[in-house]
Parts: sequence; structure tokens; C-alpha cells
Amino acid sequence: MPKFIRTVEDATIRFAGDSGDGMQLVGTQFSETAASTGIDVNTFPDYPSEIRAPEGTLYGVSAFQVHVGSKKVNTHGDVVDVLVAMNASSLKVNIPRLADKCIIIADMSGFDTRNLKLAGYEDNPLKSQDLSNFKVVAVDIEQEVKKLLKGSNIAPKVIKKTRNFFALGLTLWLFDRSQEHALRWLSRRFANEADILEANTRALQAGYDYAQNSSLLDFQYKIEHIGLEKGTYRNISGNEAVALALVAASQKSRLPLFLGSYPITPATDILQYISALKRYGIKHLQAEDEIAGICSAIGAAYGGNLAFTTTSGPGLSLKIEAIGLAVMTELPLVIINVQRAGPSTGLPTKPEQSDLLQAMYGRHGEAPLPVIAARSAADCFDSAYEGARLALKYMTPVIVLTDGYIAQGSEPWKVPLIAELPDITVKFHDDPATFQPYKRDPETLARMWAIPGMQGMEHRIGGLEKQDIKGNVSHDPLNHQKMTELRKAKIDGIASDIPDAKILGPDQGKLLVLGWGSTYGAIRNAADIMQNEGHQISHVHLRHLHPFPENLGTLMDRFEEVLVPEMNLGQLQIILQSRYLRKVEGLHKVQGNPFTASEIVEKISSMLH
Amino acid sequence: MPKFIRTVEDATIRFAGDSGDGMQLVGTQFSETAASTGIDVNTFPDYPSEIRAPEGTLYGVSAFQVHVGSKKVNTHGDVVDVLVAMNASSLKVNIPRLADKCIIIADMSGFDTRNLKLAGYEDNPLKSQDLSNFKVVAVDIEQEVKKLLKGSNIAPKVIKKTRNFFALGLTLWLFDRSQEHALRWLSRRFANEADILEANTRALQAGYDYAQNSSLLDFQYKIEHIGLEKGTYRNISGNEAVALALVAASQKSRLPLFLGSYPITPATDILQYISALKRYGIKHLQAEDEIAGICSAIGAAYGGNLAFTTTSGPGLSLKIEAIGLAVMTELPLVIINVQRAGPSTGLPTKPEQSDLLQAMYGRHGEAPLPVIAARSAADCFDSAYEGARLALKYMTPVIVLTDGYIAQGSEPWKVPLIAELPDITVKFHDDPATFQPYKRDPETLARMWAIPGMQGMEHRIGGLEKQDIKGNVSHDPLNHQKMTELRKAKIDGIASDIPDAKILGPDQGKLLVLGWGSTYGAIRNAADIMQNEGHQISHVHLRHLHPFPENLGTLMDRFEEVLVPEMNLGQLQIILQSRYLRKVEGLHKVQGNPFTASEIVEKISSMLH
Amino acid sequence: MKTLLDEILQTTQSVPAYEAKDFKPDVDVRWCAGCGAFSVLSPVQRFLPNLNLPKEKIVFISGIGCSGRFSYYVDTYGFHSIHGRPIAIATGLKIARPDLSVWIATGDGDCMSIGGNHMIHAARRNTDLNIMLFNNEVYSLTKGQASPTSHPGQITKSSPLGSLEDAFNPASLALGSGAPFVARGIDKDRQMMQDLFEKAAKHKGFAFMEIYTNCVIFNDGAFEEYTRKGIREDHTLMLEHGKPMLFGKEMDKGVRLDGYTPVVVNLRDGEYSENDVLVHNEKDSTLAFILANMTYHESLPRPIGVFLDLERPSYESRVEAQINAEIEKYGEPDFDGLLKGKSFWTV
Amino acid sequence: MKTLLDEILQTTQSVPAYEAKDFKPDVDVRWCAGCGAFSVLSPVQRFLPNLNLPKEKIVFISGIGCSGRFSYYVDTYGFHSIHGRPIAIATGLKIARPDLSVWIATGDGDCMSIGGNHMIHAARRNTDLNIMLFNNEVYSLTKGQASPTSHPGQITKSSPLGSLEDAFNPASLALGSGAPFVARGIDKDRQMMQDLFEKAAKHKGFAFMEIYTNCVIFNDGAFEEYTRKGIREDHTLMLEHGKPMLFGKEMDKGVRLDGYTPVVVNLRDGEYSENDVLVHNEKDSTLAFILANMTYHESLPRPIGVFLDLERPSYESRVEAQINAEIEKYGEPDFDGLLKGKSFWTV
Ligand SMILES: Cc1ncc(C[n+]2csc(CCOP(=O)(O)OP(=O)(O)O)c2C)c(N)n1
Ligand SMILES: Cc1ncc(C[n+]2csc(CCOP(=O)(O)OP(=O)(O)O)c2C)c(N)n1
Ligand code: SF4
Ligand code: SF4
Ligand SMILES: [Mg+2]
Ligand SMILES: [Mg+2]
Repeated sequence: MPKFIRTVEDATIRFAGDSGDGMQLVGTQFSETAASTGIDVNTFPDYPSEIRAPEGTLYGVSAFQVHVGSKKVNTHGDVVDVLVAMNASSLKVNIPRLADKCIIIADMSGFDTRNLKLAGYEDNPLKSQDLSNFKVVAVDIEQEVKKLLKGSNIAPKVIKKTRNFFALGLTLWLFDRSQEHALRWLSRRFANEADILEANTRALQAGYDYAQNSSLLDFQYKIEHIGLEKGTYRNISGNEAVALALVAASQKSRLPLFLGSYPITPATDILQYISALKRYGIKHLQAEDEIAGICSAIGAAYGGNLAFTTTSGPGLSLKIEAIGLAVMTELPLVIINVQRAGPSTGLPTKPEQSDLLQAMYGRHGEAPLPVIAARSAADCFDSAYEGARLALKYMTPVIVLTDGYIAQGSEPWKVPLIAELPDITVKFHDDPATFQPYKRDPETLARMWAIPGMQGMEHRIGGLEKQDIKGNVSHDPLNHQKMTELRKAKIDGIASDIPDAKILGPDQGKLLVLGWGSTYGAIRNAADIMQNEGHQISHVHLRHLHPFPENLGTLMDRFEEVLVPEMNLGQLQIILQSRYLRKVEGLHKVQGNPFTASEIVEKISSMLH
Repeated sequence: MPKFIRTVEDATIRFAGDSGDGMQLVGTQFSETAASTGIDVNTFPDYPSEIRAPEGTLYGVSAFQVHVGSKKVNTHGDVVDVLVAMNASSLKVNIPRLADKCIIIADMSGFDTRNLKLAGYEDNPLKSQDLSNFKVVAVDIEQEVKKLLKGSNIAPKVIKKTRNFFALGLTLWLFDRSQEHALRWLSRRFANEADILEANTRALQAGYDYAQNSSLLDFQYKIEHIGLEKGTYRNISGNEAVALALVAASQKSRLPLFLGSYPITPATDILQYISALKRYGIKHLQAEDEIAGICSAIGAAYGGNLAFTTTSGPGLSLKIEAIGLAVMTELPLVIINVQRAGPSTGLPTKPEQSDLLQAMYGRHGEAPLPVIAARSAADCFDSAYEGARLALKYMTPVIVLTDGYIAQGSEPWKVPLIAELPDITVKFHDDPATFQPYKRDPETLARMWAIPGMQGMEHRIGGLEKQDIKGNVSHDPLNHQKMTELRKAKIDGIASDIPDAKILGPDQGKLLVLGWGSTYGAIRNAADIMQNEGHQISHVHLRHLHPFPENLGTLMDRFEEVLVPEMNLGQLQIILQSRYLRKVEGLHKVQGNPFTASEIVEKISSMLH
Repeated sequence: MKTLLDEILQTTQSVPAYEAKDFKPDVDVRWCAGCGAFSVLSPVQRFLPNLNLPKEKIVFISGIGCSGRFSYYVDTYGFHSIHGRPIAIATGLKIARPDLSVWIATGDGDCMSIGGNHMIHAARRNTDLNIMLFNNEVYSLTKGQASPTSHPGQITKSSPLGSLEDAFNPASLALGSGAPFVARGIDKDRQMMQDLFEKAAKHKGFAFMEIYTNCVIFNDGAFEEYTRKGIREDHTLMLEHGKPMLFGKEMDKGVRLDGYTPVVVNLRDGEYSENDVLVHNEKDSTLAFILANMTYHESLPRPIGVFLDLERPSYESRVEAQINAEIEKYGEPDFDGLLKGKSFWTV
Repeated sequence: MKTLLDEILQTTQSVPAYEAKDFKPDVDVRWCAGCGAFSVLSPVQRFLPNLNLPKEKIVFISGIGCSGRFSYYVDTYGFHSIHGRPIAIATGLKIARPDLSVWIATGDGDCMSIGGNHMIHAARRNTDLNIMLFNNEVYSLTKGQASPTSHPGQITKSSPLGSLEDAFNPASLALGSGAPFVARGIDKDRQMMQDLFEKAAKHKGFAFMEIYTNCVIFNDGAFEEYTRKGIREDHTLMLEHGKPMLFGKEMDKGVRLDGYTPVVVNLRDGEYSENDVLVHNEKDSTLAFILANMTYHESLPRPIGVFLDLERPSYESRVEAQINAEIEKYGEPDFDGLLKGKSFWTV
């Protein structure tokens, strides 16, 4: 039947179902299809905190959200335009997220008496007026696939499991995307399981056809291609990007890579990813605890490796003492902290930005180190790579902050060639005659590096204060003052080695929105909206949180007000105020989920009036 | 022979010798005598970092410094007026500390060829012109005591060991103090060792007589009595004061006391002190590590004890994660951190104030808690007691900061009666019908407390975010925001429960010197000097570092400039600037030893001009 | 020296006649269907009435992991702490409050990996704690990484090419640390579990129970040899104090010491009889080592039951004794005197 | 896949003919006169030439404690780390750099208290590290507190009324953790120490050496029974592989198994002969447990020497093997390809 074409700039689709329904899988397929067919995507998986909650329950709902658009979408979408709901519970928990007129694609087989009861529905909402704000497309997918595959030799259990691919087909049609990517994936994945391959392939096709023929769906979305730079692209999550960044930095520096880590949500993926890379010669240790994780990395760094450790809040707290040792011994070390909601165990699966002050100040003694934050999944690559660059160039531990939102969310990433990446040249000191363990490069203030195995430069390092240049243990008062100041000067000096903060929008004006980390997307979109409405506002998003870019102060000075939206109670705010002695307004969200653009728009508006 | 009387306001005497020479002992005797005979004292021991360095070496010198005065002396003295040097090394390392005209009482037997060589002297300095700035009183003490005890049955080894008491006698005479206290101590200590008792007693007397008759000592110091309030006094070190404060708070709150700790310099004394108090029913655990130290304290607090943990920098770093748990579970806990020079192992026996930012901000997640700092040895009692009061009243962990200087230094302390101490009333919730684990006292916002063993109030706490009031695990976004803000509001609210900051000096003026912790003495003395010279400066010394006293901002506003001297690179400065948005000048000393008043005077002067 | 606690806790009420259901709180149990942890929970709830303690005197402390949720599922006092630290927290609690019965629910990661140090020290110190180690040989809550009890070669998300580490043998580690009570249980055998809990409760001191719990999601079937009827009889040696070590479907195999190495002998062919077979003795610490050391030997059955059950004074009882001796010696403490110390003066 | 390290470290120079003095750096040794640590340092310096490695390939890593200073006193690469963590640091170093010979100097507090978790995991994991545990049964650097090897009743600054805790038996703990090489040495017996270091160096895997070192300041005489001539013969059992376990001034006493419990028998009265006595076998892990378990038994001599010396592939060699197998399977890695992944597209 003939359909309208509805051209939109962006749209958000959310696949929701029971944990066993395969929503993560088809969500990923949808987003890969979208991205590879030329539109922008940004995704976020939303698992239940239970490993496998009882079927059909409200807390067992698993979802995967995809935001697609003809320009950079930046976030996984504030509100949902299309909901796929495989059962009653997945409808119910998602209602608050739905946009007006949202299309709800509901699998009626998930709305039987049992499912309704588990969701706490008295009546079937698909049949009531409750959803009158929305457009409901109710399909009994189970029936459809059973019909479709009747007579085949395929087991009923397998047939039932194809419901998600039927739903995928349906949504692919709705967004006018080809089935090719999904088909290719299926044939790769189930190369040796012909019946599963056939069942899913046919379900996918059937879903697509169903949509095409359904009178309920009277339009198709049209989203223009986003004009991307030429190049090779892939979807990438923040955690993958971190792992790849370290691999790339290891290639670039020509140092072996070593990861010492202990599993913790939401950082575990990085360890898992690295653990599969033995064919690339990469070593790792899943240590007995976080302390051993970082200490083993310190040992590997001491041995001349590019060493890193990965963790999340509680693990960072445990690594504090050893970070101090890395500061004192001036060994290169990258510490990746994937922030989650605290304090203590907090909301372990939810993102927050509340480890910034700890990263800055959380060590006993004066122990300064660079702090860097990634703004998006793809930016995790650049940020972690920059962390490695600084660590090796300045002989220092570096903390790189990401968070559960961008770590697990994904977006397209233009894949660089390693040859094109910024230079990381390591030079071990190789002249025994001039070697001194604490002699410094006059420019960077980095100490000389010689590693075990290098002849004639045997020396000893450690956690006690060391004599300037010579590196012997020293209790001399003035030496301690000097070394303390040198360690600080070394880190402060990095300011001249990093790019100026870039202003997105006018150079001056009423309000500067200053952000860091994963709030980038929401702030970007909010700023866009406000700028389009003609407001005199700008946006600066910081990668380098310590030291700050040199121009940051003057840049802030050109605005009447500065707003810092943070997923904490105002941590960057504290640092900025102390450093620049000016009042900064905060917007603080600590709800275990990211800002929406509209929350920021609202705050900006209220400040402008 | 007739002597002059030299009346002074204060004087500093330093007992220095080899580690085996018993300098700590006679230093303590001298200071106890001084204090109990009505003049003020302030002491600081200065051990070598080696356990037992080879005899006679420069790094084997052990010293004990006593500052006495007719008004509060506040510090252990910037420069030394009288040096007791038992050997060549102890003279050499102390020369830089000596005041012009300093009296050097040197034991010539410690300046033989061997000792001179170990000290790196070519010629005997006692016989050269090198010491012409000083007044040298060279006595061959070994000869003197040998002469004295010749014919007695006392072993030569014992006789040699009495040199320190001879020196003590000498100095007691010089300061016109009676030998009574020392004699009493000797007869108690060596009640069962008649020969040692006799030898030391006679050596003490001989030293006293020697001084009286010596033509080299042509004057006696006279120091007026300090007009102390009526009461009972004792000398106390900061570490002892902390231990006693917790004991007192436990009596006052009527809760059993529990200490969970792991040894670490310079905090170990507290653990050792507590471990000897079993007859007072006090329990402690020397745990396997710092983590178990604090965790066992959390367990004891959960069981209804007044629980505390003691540590120093590296140990605080290890306790960070568990502190977060105490914040989340809202259990009362006192964390004593005796700061030492960092980062990492740093200068483990030397004081510093560089853990403030860690105490404030060093936890993952938003985990606010009160931070308190003690200003002097005796003030450790009040500060630690206040820590216990806040912990129990507000159901929160509290960090109390002291440092190696005041922890090991001592001063007279007016001993309170427990009955007179500020009230600490604990009320467990005892009505099962109204019990809710996270229901709060509307005034303090402290949550209700019920402990295992109380019937009908079984409940579960933990590190996951909890539902307001009910205390169930909650992933609700708005609940997390609310709880995060409640935890902050609870701590912020303490501001109204603490005294206003007290200004020492004029209410307004050119310069406010704002300090915290052990810099008190040096700042106090510097401010005194400047105020006496008529400068418009004042001094405020903070006990409460988080939250600040409510009047602090307005108080600062009344001064043109604010100076914050700190033994770090400007940590309070960072907090103040962020909070009050005004420039604060810093004076930063990180040399492993405290400020002298003159360093601060110099800085104030330069700021006033 | 009466404290506030002595007042509020002094009620010496009689213990109600509980049933298992009295220990079931009104919350949903959120483990996966079929999780082995259920098979630990129910014998716990069934044995608790036999503890003969008012429920407010019982505390469950857990760490982080699927096993960590245990403390929500027993209607007593509970503390769901942080990863690896439940034993350290429980140690403080038990010393401070010897009147409580303290139970710990922990996992192979929580107890043996990050919490290893607390485990071995608690064993040495012998505080009266009852440790239930839910050993599923994998990190489950974090979705399937290798644990210190994962076997070499095990494919997990963090060892996709096969684990390269040897596994801890928890019983050996506990014994090597000095634990006086060491046992191994199996989730599927609920009666045995219930008996085991009762024995652990009776034991005044550190009681270490390794419990094989099947994780149906991330390591399903890890213990099938020891749980599946028809197979398990040939692969497990059920230890009983004073009884010869026989096993097998027909109880026709035995364990014998060859020198000091345990070997399996067949009793049917007449070479060996029951008299040649080792007799279990829970009081013999050397035998306990030998038995623990049998773990992971392909040719030997896996011992299940109580390896060792020795009594020595618990740490908290030694603390109490030392305090009482001191108080006896010095009399009622004088706290004002303590503050004054020995060298004071008056003005 | 050549790295910078392959370049700078590739020199295959011959090993100089070192003498002990080549391993003495030009610094003052700052232990107390008479400290047992000296008696470890000198055999180490004497054995190092026999390692047959260029000195730059040798690394000493230490924690904090008097023992921690060790790394300053050997003229090789050295890392004086933080309290309790030398093994964890060494683990990373050895995995990253299997070409190095890695030695750890640690104390009973450093290794057994705060560092206990790293110790047991390193034992299990079997990284090729050589652990020298300076056991002086006290915390010395912090001036005399109880340690996990202090004996019950020991008076220390933190146990002024007598320690209430039982001591770890380091050998049992190491064995219980899975250590393949476990030994006990005594500071006073320098030749034995030197031999022990050579055996440990030869052992490719985790080698755990408990060394009784006398602290003359805070725990003087702790090991006198095992060191003083005329007494020690009756209190120590010097283990030798393949030799019967005889001891005593006249070598007229032996250790025999009674059931599985070791007992002392007198060979003079004719009831028992050398043939009844246990024969040491370093390859038998059950025997090692039995021997370790003899520690602290008043009536039994203290075993000294190598308890166990088993070879199993070291962790770092397994890592290398897995990497090599993967590279063999997949060929030269394509890093640009890795960055692109499997699902990429081009614009
Ligand atoms: C300090 C810290 N590190 C890591 C984690 C993440 N974490 C939670 S549970 C767990 C392991 C769980 O394994 P196990 O103890 O075997 O419990 P199971 O889930 O298998 O019952 C880990 C690594 C954490 N919560 N805290
Ligand atoms: C994290 C941390 N905790 C505590 C300390 C203090 N400390 C230094 S050495 C030591 C114990 C030393 O005992 P041991 O390991 O037996 O060494 P020994 O001095 O007896 O050789 C302690 C507790 C520290 N430096 N760091
Ligand atoms: S993941 Fe495994 S251990 Fe966790 S609840 Fe499910 S079955 Fe049990
Ligand atoms: S204190 Fe003891 S262990 Fe330390 S150096 Fe002196 S004798 Fe050796
Ligand atoms: Mg597990
Ligand atoms: Mg020791």
C-alpha cells in the first residue's frame, strides 16, 4: 500500500523486551545498519541490574536505544519516537520515555494474561484508551513467525526465538533501511546452524514485508545522509575505544602493552576486550584485586611497557595509594576510570561524573597528575590515546575519566590509520655515563628513563623522597620542597603542550556553557537549539581537566555568566571557582542517567531571563 | 660562685646525642619538670629515621627539643638557645638551628678521635674558633661520672649510661628548676635496680652541682610563672590526647569503644596506647591491613560501638573505599589521620599538612563528611572529642587531621573531668512500630539507629543506594538525587552546630592570617609579634574545615588580604577560594618540618609593604 | 562500666519457636531461576530455628557478587557490604558484640580473590564467624569472568582463550591459614547443608564452609560430577567422623594411604578390605591436609563434608578473658584517673 | 612486531665473571649492628655471580620494613616499593619481562599481613618470582608491634599484655596457596642460605623462602633454639631430599609417621631404626604439608630446608605460550585491521 514519507532530522527508536528476547542484539543490528547506510547513530544499552530476572517482570526488561539523524545526533535521544515492546512490562516501564505520538510496535504475544499480570496491568493496554496519545502497531509476532515457518523442520523453540528479527525487519522498513547488513551478520553467525539461520532470515524478511503491507504503518521515515568526511567508519563503544587507543599508543610508542586490572562494572569490557588480543602480542593480568591490578601495571611500566589499569569508582578508591607510588617514582601509567553512580556501591550500573575531585585531589601528600575526560564513545579513543601520550612524554600516571554512559553507548567512529596518529616517541636513556635516575628533560621536566636489562644504569627507585637528579633517598628539607615543586611544575607545564579550549559558538556573549565528559551530547544539542534561536551563548567542552588549557580563563572572562552542567553536585565548578575566582553556575543531576538536552535548555533559558 | 639572673620570656633547649644516649628520656624529664614547676613548655622529639644507626654517625643523632616560657610558647622553638651535645655528630647536625650566643653544653667524651671522624670533623670544634658565635661549656661528663662513682660497686657500663642525667642536672640548674621530679621518676623507675638508681641519682646531683660551681656558666635563666587557670595539669602528646579523647567520648556517650587499626608512623602510638587499656574494658584489633582496620571499625560501629580507626597518609589512601561505605550506610566512625610528608612513602617520619584535599574530596562518588583539624598536642583532645560528638550525633564518618608534629610533640594540658565534657547523648531508636532505617531526625538529618540485638527492628543496610526512609535498595533516579542531596545537607547543616570562628586580634584590618592544624603555634607567635609591633593584622585558626564555621566568609571580608600558611602547596587555599571566590595568598612550606614564626613574620611583612 | 548497650540489650527474653518461614523476609529473591544459591538459602532458613537464638541476635554480612544478595533474603539483621570486605567487617562486629551469631555470605571472587587477605587472617585469628563461601568458580554478578577457583583452561569472558591460572583449593588454603573448622558442601544436597550449618554454628571459632553452587548462567554444570545421581557416587567421598572412607555406587571403593599419598583401592577384588581404608577423624589436622590435598586430583574422589573440626579459644573470647583478667586485677576502672595519668600537677 | 625493547635489550653480551663485591653498591647499610638481615645479604651477594646473568638482568623489589631496605644494598636494578605490594609489582614486571630474574625482599608484616593476598595469589599463579621472607616475628621498622608470625602471648608494643592471636605458619600458608617451591632458612646458616638461593633461582616458578632473621632490637633471641650451637641440633630437622629425617646432636633421633601424625622416635633404644624414619622427598606435596604442619609443635623439631620443589609451567611462560600459539595461528598481527574491526564501512 502507498505510504507517506516523513522527512525528519532525527528520530529515536527503543527496542525493549524481556532479558531473553534478544533486544541488545537487534538494537545493535539496527544501529550498525543505520550507520553503515549513511546516517548518524548514537546508542545506549539499558540492561536490568539482575543477571537474569524472572521472565516478564518489570525489573527484567532489557532495552537498547538508538538515536539516528541526518546530522550528528550526539546523544542516544531524549525521548523515544518508536518503541518496540516485546511484552507488557517493557511497554509499561518505557511509557515515561515516549514522545507524543510515539509509534509503539507491540508484540501482542507478550501481552497475554500472564504477562499482563506480571506487568501489573489489569487490562490489556493495547486495547484500552491509555495509549491514545501514541500510535499503536500491535502485531502478534509469535503467531506471524509460527505461520511463516509452519511446515518447516525448524524446532518451535527456535521459531519463537526469531521474534526479535521480525521486529527488526519491521523497523528497518520503517526507517527505509536495507536488510543487507543483518542478513550478512546472520549468515556469518549461524553459518553452521542452518535452521536458525533460515528461521531468522525469514522472520526478518517477514517483518519487513509485514510493515510494508500493514495499514497501521502509513508512513516511512526519511533521514538524509549525514555528510561524513571520506574514510573508513565503524560503530564503537567507549570501552572498545579505550582498549583500541591503548593498543594504538603501544604501536606508536613501540612499547609492549600491558593491562593489569580487576573486573568491575562498567569497566570490565575493556579487560575482556584486551584479554582476547593475545594474537596481537598483548599481555594482561586479571589480578586478585584492584591494588594488584595497578601494582602489576606499575611493575610492567618499570619494565618498559606501556602499562595501564582500568576500573570504576570503588576500584579507583582502592588504587589511590599505588597511584601515589607512580607519582613518586615518576613512571608512565594510564589509569582508566569508568565512572558510575556513587558513593560506595551506589548504583553500579548507572553513569555519574562524581569521581572528578577524587581524580584531582584524592591522594595523600602533594601528588599532582594529569586528568583527562572523554566526551563521547568515539572520543574515548582520542582521550585515552592522549593519556598514553602524556604518560610517556612526562613520565607520570594519568587519569582518564569516562563513564558508564559513553563506555557502553556507541557511535560511528572514523577509523584512523595508526601511521596517522599523533607522534609518541619514547627514548630510553642509553648512555650510562650521563645517566641519573632523576635527571630531567629541561623542557618537559620528565625524568630520565632506563629499564632493567639496560647495562650500566642499574639504579633504585621507590616511594621515599628522592634526591634531585641523583635519586638517592633524601631527607633533606630543601630537597623535599624542590622535588615537590618540580613534580607540580612538571604537570602544570603540560598546559603548554595541549590545545587551547575550542569555543563552539560566538567568542563572547551572555552565557558560556562549560562542560566535560559525557554531558557533551546533551550540552551540544542544547547549545544548538539555543544558538539557533539566536541566543548569545557558547559552548566549551573540556578534555583536559588538569592542567586546564591555557586560554580557559580569558575565554570565560568574555562571558557574563558561566554554566557548568555536571552529573554530580558541582565538582568542576569547585575547581573552576578556585582557579579563576569567579562564580560559576551549576546544574547538577545525580539520577544515574544522563542529562537531556531539554533539561539544559531549560536551565539556560532561566539564566538568560 | 655568684651568678647573674637572666630573665627571659622564653628559651629553647635541645638535648642531642647518639640514639643510645637517652636524650628522649632526659628531654621528657626536663619538660615535665618545667611544666610542673609552673612554666609553659612545648616539646618535640626528633628521632633518626634508622632504628639504630651506627653509633656516633650523623644520621644516628637523636634529639629532643623543649621550649619553655612565661607565657604560652605555642611551638617547640624556632631557634635553640641551649644545646646539649653529647657527641660530635650531635653538635654538627644541630649547628644550623642555633641562636646567636647559644649555650652549647658539650660532653667532651663524645668528641674523641673516633667521634670526630664519624662526624666528619678534622679538628675538634670545641677547641677551634668555629663556635665563636656561641658560648661553649665543655665538660668531660664521662670523666665526671667516673670520678664520682669511683669506688662504688656500680658496673662501668651503668656508670657510662648516666651521662644523660648529669646533663639533665646541669640544665635543671641553668633554668633554676628543682631536681625533685626527676628524682621521683628515678626512684619509681628503678625501684628494683638499686645500682642504676644510685648511679643516676648521683649523676643528676653532680650535674646540678657542677653547673652551680662552674665558672663557665655565669648566669641562670629566670622564667616567670605562667599564670595558669586553677586545675590539674599534665604534659600530653597529640597521640595520647587522641586516645584519651576517644576514651572520654566513649564514657560520655556510654558506648563501648573499639579501635580497628594497622600500625603506621606516626600514628602507631595511638594504637599502642589503646592496646594497654584492657583494664578499662577497651577493645581493639590490630588488623591485617588498613582496609581491615577501618572495616572492623565499621563492623563495631554497626554493632553499636563508638568505633574509630587511626592511620597516616598511605593508610588513609587505603581506607578510602571503606570510608565511602560508612558514608553510604550512615554509620558513626571517627577516622584519625596523623599526616606525614608525602606523596607515597615520602618522608615518613616528618610532618606535613598535605592530606587535607584528600580528606575533603578523596572519595569516589559524592561522599561528603566532616573534616576537623587539631592545632596543638593538647588540642588533639578537643578535636578528636568533637569528631566523636559529630560522628554520633550526625551518624557519619568524620576525619580528624593531626600531624606528626603535634602527634609526637607535647605540651601541658589542663585535664578535664569527664563529667564536665560536652554532652554526647546517644539514643538508639527503640520503638519497632515506628522504626525505619533511613528515617531522619528532622533537625540533624541523622538517620535512625538500631543495632543487632534490638528486637523487632531487623533491617539491612549496605553500600547500594537506599530508598529514602525505608532503606530498601532503590534504583529510582529521583530517589538517588534526593539521597545524594540529603547526605550533603546533613553535613552542611553541621555548620549551625559548631562555634563561629574566633578572631585573635582586631576585627578588621589589612591582613588576616588564616590557618589550620599544627601551624597554629608558629602563626600565633608571628601574629603576636606583628600585633605587638602595631600592625593591623589578625589571626583565625580553624578547627572545622568542613563545613566551615558560618561566620568565616564575613570575617574574611573585613580584611584586605588573607594569608594562609600551610605545610603543603596550598590546599586550604584551594577550598577557600572556591568557596568564597576571593584571592587568598599562600605560604607553602613542604620541608618535612614546621614553620618558624619568623618565616611567617617575614611573609606578613612583605605583604604589608 | 555498664554501657548503654548493656541496658538496651539486656532483655533475656525466651526464644520464640520459629519456623523456616519466619526467616523469609517479604522481598523478591532476585537470583536466576535454578541458581545454586537458592539451595543454600532454603537450608539456612530451615536450620535457623534450631540455632535457638532470637532472630535479632543473628546477623548476615555479605560482600558484592550474586552471593552478596544473600543478606537481603534472611529476615535477620543484615549488612550488604563492599566487595571483598564482609569478613573484615564481621570481625569487628563479632569482637565488639560476642553475643551475636555472625554469618557471612561470600563468593569465590569476594572471599578468595579481593577478600583473600581477610579470609586467611580471620582463619588464623579464629574469630567465631561462620563463612559460607558460594563457590561457583566464576564471577557471576559481573557476568562471567574467571575467578581464583576457575579451573585451568576454563573459557570465560576474561579468559576467552582459556584460563592460564591454577585454581585455589579453598579447603587447603583455609587449613594452611590455620582455620580450625573446614568443610565442603554441595548446593544440591540440602540435608547435608543443613547439618553442616548446625555443626558450624556449634563450633565456637572460625568455621569455613566452601559450598559448590552451580551458576546456571555463567558456569552451568561445573559440579555435575559431584551432583548428578549415578555419577556423583563415584566422584565424591562423603566424610563422616569415625567412619572408613568408602565411596562408589556400591560403596566398594575406598581411600587408602600409600606412604602418605592417598590412593583409591577397590574392595571387591579381595586385595584390600575395609580395614585397610583410612578412617576419617575430624580432629586430626594432618589428615585434614591430606584430604584437602586430594582436591583436583583426577583419580581421586572429591571429599565432601567436614575436613576438620578442632576447638581452640576464639579470638573474641580471648579478648574478653584478657579484659576480665585485667579488671579483676585492677578493679573498677577510674577514667578520670586515666585522663590525669601518672605525672600530673595542680595549679 | 619488534618493539623498542627488542632493540635496546637485544645485546647478547657474555656474562662478566662477577664476584660478590660486584653486587655491593657504594652505600652505607643502615641496619642495626647484628641484625639478621646482614646474614641474608651476604649469601645473596655471594650467590649472585653463580646466577650467570648480567647484573642488569637482575631486579630486587622490596616492600616497606627493615627488610625493605634490602633493595638498596644489592647493586642491581631495584625498586623499594610500598608496604605489602612488592609481590604485586613484581608479578607485573615478570609477566612483562620474563627475561629478568626477579627477587623479592619482604617482611613478615609486609608479606604476611598487609601483603597476604598478593602472596597467596602469586603462589597459586606460579609466576617465576623468588620470595625472601625476612621473618623476624615482629614489625621492626615501626618499632616493635606484633606481626602475624608473632607467637601467642608475645609481648610487643601493640600487645603489651601478650598477643592473643595464633601465628601464621608461612610454609603451610604457602603450600595451602599452591606454591610449588617452599623452603625455610635461617639467617645464621649462611652456606645453607646460599644453597637455598641457588635452588630457588633454578626453580622456574614461584619460590617461597621463609628466612628466620633475628631482630636484635625488638625480638632478640626469637630463633635461638634453632641457631645456638648445642641447642639447635635437638630442635631443628635439616631436610635433605632422599635422606632419612634424622636429627639431634648425635643424629640419633628421627621423625616417623604414626598413622599420619609425625612423632619423634629415638633410634638408640633399638625399638626403631633408620628404616622406620621418614625419608624426605621434595617432590611429594602431601609430605610437604605434613612437614609444614610440624611447625610450632613443642615436641617436634622445626624442619629447615626445602619442603617442596615441584615444577609446573610458570604463569609467564603460559602467557608466552598462549601468545605464540595465537600468533602461529593467525600470523603477523594487522593492527590497522584491528582498529577497523569486522563491521566497518567506507564513505
Ligand atoms: C572494589 C570492587 N571491585 C570490583 C567490583 C565488581 N564486582 C562485583 S561482584 C564481583 C565478583 C563476583 O564474583 P563472586 O564473588 O564469585 O560472586 P558471584 O557473583 O559469583 O556470586 C566483582 C568483581 C566491586 N563491586 N567492587
Ligand atoms: C600502607 C602502609 N601501612 C603501614 C605502613 C607502616 N609500616 C611500615 S613497615 C611496617 C611493618 C614492618 O614489618 P615487617 O614487614 O615485618 O618488616 P620488618 O621491619 O620487621 O623487617 C609497617 C606497618 C606503611 N609504610 N604503609
Ligand atoms: S548469574 Fe549465576 S550465580 Fe548469579 S544469580 Fe544467576 S545463576 Fe545465580
Ligand atoms: S630494628 Fe631489628 S630488623 Fe630492623 S635493622 Fe634493627 S635489628 Fe634489623
Ligand atoms: Mg562466584
Ligand atoms: Mg618483621
